[in-house]
Amino acid sequence: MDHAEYLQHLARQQWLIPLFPLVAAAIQSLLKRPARKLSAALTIITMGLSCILAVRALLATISGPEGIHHEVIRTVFNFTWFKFSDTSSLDLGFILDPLTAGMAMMVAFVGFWIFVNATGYMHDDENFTRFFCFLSLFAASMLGLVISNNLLLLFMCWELVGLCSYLLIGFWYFKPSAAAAMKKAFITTRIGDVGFFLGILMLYWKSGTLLLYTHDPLHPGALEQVGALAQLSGWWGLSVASTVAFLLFIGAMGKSAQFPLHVWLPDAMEGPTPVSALIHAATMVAAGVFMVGRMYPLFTAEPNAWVMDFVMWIGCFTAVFSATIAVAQFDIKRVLAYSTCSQLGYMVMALGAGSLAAGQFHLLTHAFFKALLFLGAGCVIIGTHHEQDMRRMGGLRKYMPITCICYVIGMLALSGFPLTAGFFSKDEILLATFHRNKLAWGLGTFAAFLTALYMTRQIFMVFFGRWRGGDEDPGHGHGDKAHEDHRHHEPHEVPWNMWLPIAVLSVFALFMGWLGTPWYGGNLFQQYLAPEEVASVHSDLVLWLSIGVGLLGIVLGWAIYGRKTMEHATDEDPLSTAMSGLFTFLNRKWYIDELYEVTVFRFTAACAMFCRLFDKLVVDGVLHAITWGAWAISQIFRWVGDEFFINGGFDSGCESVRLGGKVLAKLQSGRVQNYFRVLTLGAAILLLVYFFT
Amino acid sequence: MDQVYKVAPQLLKFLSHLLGWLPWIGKPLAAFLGNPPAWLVMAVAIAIPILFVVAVFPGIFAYTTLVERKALGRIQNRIGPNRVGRWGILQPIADGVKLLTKEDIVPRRADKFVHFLAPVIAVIPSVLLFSVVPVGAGLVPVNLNIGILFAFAVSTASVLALFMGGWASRNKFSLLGAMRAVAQVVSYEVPMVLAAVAVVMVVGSLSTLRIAKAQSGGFLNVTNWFVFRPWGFVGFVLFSIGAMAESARTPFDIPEAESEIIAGYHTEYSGFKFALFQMGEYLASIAMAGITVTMFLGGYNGPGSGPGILGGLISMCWFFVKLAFMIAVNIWIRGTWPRVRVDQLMGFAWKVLLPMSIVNIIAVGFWHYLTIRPIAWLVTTLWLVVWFVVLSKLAATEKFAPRTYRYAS
Amino acid sequence: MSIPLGHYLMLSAFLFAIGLCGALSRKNAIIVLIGIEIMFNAGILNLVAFWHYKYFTTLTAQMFAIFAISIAAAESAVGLALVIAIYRFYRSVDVDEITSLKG
Amino acid sequence: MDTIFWILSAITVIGAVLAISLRNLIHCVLSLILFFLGIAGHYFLLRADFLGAVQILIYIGAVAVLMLFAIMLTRHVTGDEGPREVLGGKWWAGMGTAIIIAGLLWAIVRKDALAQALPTGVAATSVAEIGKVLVTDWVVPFEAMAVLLTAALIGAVVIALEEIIRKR
Repeated sequence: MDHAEYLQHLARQQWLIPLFPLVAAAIQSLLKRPARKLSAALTIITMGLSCILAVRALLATISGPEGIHHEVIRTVFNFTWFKFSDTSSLDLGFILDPLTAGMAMMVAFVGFWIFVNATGYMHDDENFTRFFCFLSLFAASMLGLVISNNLLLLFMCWELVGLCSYLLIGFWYFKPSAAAAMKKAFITTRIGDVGFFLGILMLYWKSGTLLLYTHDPLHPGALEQVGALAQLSGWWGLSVASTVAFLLFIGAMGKSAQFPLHVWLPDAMEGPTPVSALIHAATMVAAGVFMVGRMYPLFTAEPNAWVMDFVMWIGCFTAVFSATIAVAQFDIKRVLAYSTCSQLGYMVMALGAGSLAAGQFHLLTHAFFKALLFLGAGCVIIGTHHEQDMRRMGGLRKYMPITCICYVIGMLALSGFPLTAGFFSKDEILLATFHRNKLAWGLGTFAAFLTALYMTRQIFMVFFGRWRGGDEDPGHGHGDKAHEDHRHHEPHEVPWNMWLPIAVLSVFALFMGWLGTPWYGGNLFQQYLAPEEVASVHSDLVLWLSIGVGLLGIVLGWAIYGRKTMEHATDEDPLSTAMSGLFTFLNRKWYIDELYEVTVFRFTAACAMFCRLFDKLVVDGVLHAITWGAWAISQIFRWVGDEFFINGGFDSGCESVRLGGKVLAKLQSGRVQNYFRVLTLGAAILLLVYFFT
Repeated sequence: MDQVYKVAPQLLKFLSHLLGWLPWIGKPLAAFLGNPPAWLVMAVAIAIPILFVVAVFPGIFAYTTLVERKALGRIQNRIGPNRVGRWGILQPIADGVKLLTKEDIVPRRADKFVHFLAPVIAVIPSVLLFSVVPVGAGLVPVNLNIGILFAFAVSTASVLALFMGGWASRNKFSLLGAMRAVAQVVSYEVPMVLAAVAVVMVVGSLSTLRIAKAQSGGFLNVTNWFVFRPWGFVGFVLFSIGAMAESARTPFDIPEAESEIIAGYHTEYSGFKFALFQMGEYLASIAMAGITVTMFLGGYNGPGSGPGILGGLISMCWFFVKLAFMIAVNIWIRGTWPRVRVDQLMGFAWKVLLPMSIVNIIAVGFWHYLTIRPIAWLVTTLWLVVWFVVLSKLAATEKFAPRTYRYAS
Repeated sequence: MSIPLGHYLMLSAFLFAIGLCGALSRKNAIIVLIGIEIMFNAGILNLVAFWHYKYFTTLTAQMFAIFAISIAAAESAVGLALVIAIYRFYRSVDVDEITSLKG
Repeated sequence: MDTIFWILSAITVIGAVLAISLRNLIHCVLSLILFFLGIAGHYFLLRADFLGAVQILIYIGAVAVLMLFAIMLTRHVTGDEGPREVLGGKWWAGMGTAIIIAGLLWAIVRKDALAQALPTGVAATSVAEIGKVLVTDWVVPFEAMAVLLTAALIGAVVIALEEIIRKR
């Protein structure tokens, strides 16, 4: 079998990757509650199998018998799902290319370790089996999304991912906040999905196919027609390609929590922590960025359209905006949540700046260290007996050394400390943005500074200083009331199945960035993923500045939070004492939720009010006028005489309507045989028609 | 049928030789029979099997009753009938005469037509069953290619007779008996058919003749009987139990349990109608024994059986010997086993026999696909034994222990 | 055999009509079911007749008949279970008395 | 052969008519059995042996017995308190529709040239062939049927058990 055939073979087998978790989910849905070990084993083993398959596919795309490939290896396997008629059919397909292979490997690998960690985190939960069932389904749908070569299949998996996130965010649905959060996540992403679906429809309308690639000149796939699509004019002064891209990007905004639609992501913290890790690192939010990457030819088809700028500015704004919010949060998971928002903003910004490789590279590295951070946060939460308020932590370094080390590694990677994974990927993004737009670059650099600052703040609040868990409640903490009695227990290190995943992930968080360094003959990752892209010109200014702001953020964080750590849980945040107005503003998340409340909600209410007024004033007025007119005329008629006709006519009219209703109601007799008789009569009439024609 | 077509002209010729000696009518009759027209040959060919079935099996039935009464008597330490003829040999005839001359009583409020119809219908399927039982090498009254299926289809019809009899009598014991009979027969039908499926799978045909033929060969025409295979043995046991329950014989005779519901569905029958019911029941039981023999005990195969006149005769002997053996076993079981309780009866059919028969079908699958015989033997035996143990453990609701005496010891 | 196909078709048409009449006019739910069974059988007879006269080289018609018989068996099982359930609830199997869905 | 056809047709029609018109429910079912037997005879006449056997096995062995059971479970055991009417109160509706349908079908059949067709050949289908086709060409409907039957079985049990479950 030569390499091309082998690749074809692999593409044909791509469906096996999501199949394993899907089967696991199917089996688990039938398991009984006590079958905890079996359930967990099923999830983890199937994920491991998927991971092995994904690695096999990845290796095949990296190199063949002739050595490393120098162009994009893209193999597709398409088949007909069903036929509408002889000429048109609905085709589905699977794809194997660097984007898919890398992403699938990341999802399977990170997912695997998250699942291992979840066995520890969910250890005491009574719905353990259900949880793992959902996890398997989640992983399966995300893997399905990654391998699909058809926009419709992608959309189906996309919605499945949404469904699973809904189920998992609301896993503790008996908590009202969780129930609200699940609805919020579902509805907010649904707003984006409207755009996505419109984009799909438009693409199908204009290109006649939903397959992305076919490698068949007679029936080219949608992405192989971008040249033609860029020539057609669409809406808002854009070409069709850009219009579709814009609509699809709205979907991605919902999924990847970009600025106006970001509100669901922090609330998604109500789910169990492994779910947060899964949503934030490997699956849900990655789906949006991945989708943009998958449809990237559409975005770049028309070089001068405003869509790319729009994408970049949305990303840029989200990056800065969420980073500022993250600085002022006290909930350990919420800080990470806003940090995810901000990092997703980075990725989107990179995509908007025209660098697919940088965006996807950051997606991959971020997945590793964000999963690490979330799982670490989960370990902290378990270790401190379900405490989530950072003010009530502190000093955990002594109690949980392994977690602490891993967490610090994750923090360094996220802050872009030199030579860690985040450093390289963030550097690529800033470099790409630098060449596109200086202002966006500046803001991005500022966000990098903030990132370092809030991560340092978090580290010092959580791991250093004095253990403040015994203190009284700081008032508006997010601690779980059910575990009130655990409050005064000492924190402890977590079991091995919880720290092993973060240890493994921290290795990757440290070293994964080396794939993307420009130092030995160019950026390996970019050459693998998008060799046709022109590598951004190296710039010392960008490099040193990003190192500089990262270090500055860390130092500043140390200066504010590390030099003199919090003594009591009730102490005020040093930043808050310095700039209390700003801090509150940030702590309240820029009042976005309140803003929505006063704008969107009010607007809806106002619309309803307006309608009511319109009804009352205009419609009723007209009706009243008519009535008055009629009354006047009837008075005249009455005086003219002929009371008999009007009264009699109305009475008989009403009577006939009533009678008609009565007769018609008889038809609904509730007697089966009557229906049957009518049916038979109908058949008889049909036969008559047949007989006489 | 083909063989009968060959035999019929020879029979006619033989007759013509016999009748040729008669005075003045002999010559033309002999000439006519020596060169018979086609319709006559056909009529004779059709008549032979019918006559055979109608003559032989009721005879067997008659003497089965005698043997049963004698054997039960011996088992119960009595002598049994011995007054009519030597060893009571004319007893069946005496019984027949007695029943024919007895008053035929129909309850006043009974449904007269159905009451009359029930015993008639009871006999018909039992007699029809014999039409597919091969009694010798190539000797089967009707060689249907759906023989076994036909047998099952016909035997289900016997339920109706029981039901009609029980219902038409307008007697609560009769009705209880009928309900029990219907439930029992319908339940035991299922494992029985599935046990037969195993054989059909191996042979690849539903024809009873083909099934019997498939068991010839081997050492002395004996070793290829299906009962000497693991699945065949299990199938034999299952099928025999099913057949016993289907013809409502002890230990499965709760539809007519004397101590509970008098005589079940035939409580209100007397005289010849009662005799018909008995006849139907016995004939069904004999026919089922015949089918059991055909399917599992090698049918007509035995040392010396084969094609040709002599082989055919020997094969017939073997068939009837085996039939007698099965009948004897039936009688023996009837004499020595207590009646199954009504609540255990259904559970046994659905929880033990049915799963076991399905397991047996899977065993046949193993047997078919494992071409190396010793391995096939090992695997099927192990499979069946394991399942037997599992099912019997699951089915055991009570633990049996030596009886403990509270006061006596 | 000198019987033309039409005879079978007419026979099955008549049987169908008889079953229809029973299903339409009798009050007892069990007899309604009986009528439906008669109609089923008439239909299957039609299939088999067509098979014998026209399409005997293929087995499709027989397959259809087999499946139709199986479905009829399932239908009657469920139908009779429903009758029993209805009887438990209404103490009657008279289809004219079961009018809870009356509008 | 023709005579057999006419005899069988008479049996079927008489069985069907009795099945829907008798007063006593049990008699109805017994006539229905007669009807089923006639149909089975027709199948044998049409050389569909397997179908004939299946007809007897399923309809007489299962469906009819089931109906008898249903009658036993829903009526007083003796079953004689059947409907007072011979044909229900609205017999004219059913009759009329049925006659119209029968007449129309009859007219259509008469008009059609196909109706004059005589058998062009004789096909004896072996059971083995049917079995083979059932697990090759028709395996999907076959399996679907298996699932359907299982579902119907479970459904029937559940419906009939409902009350007992509620009592617990």
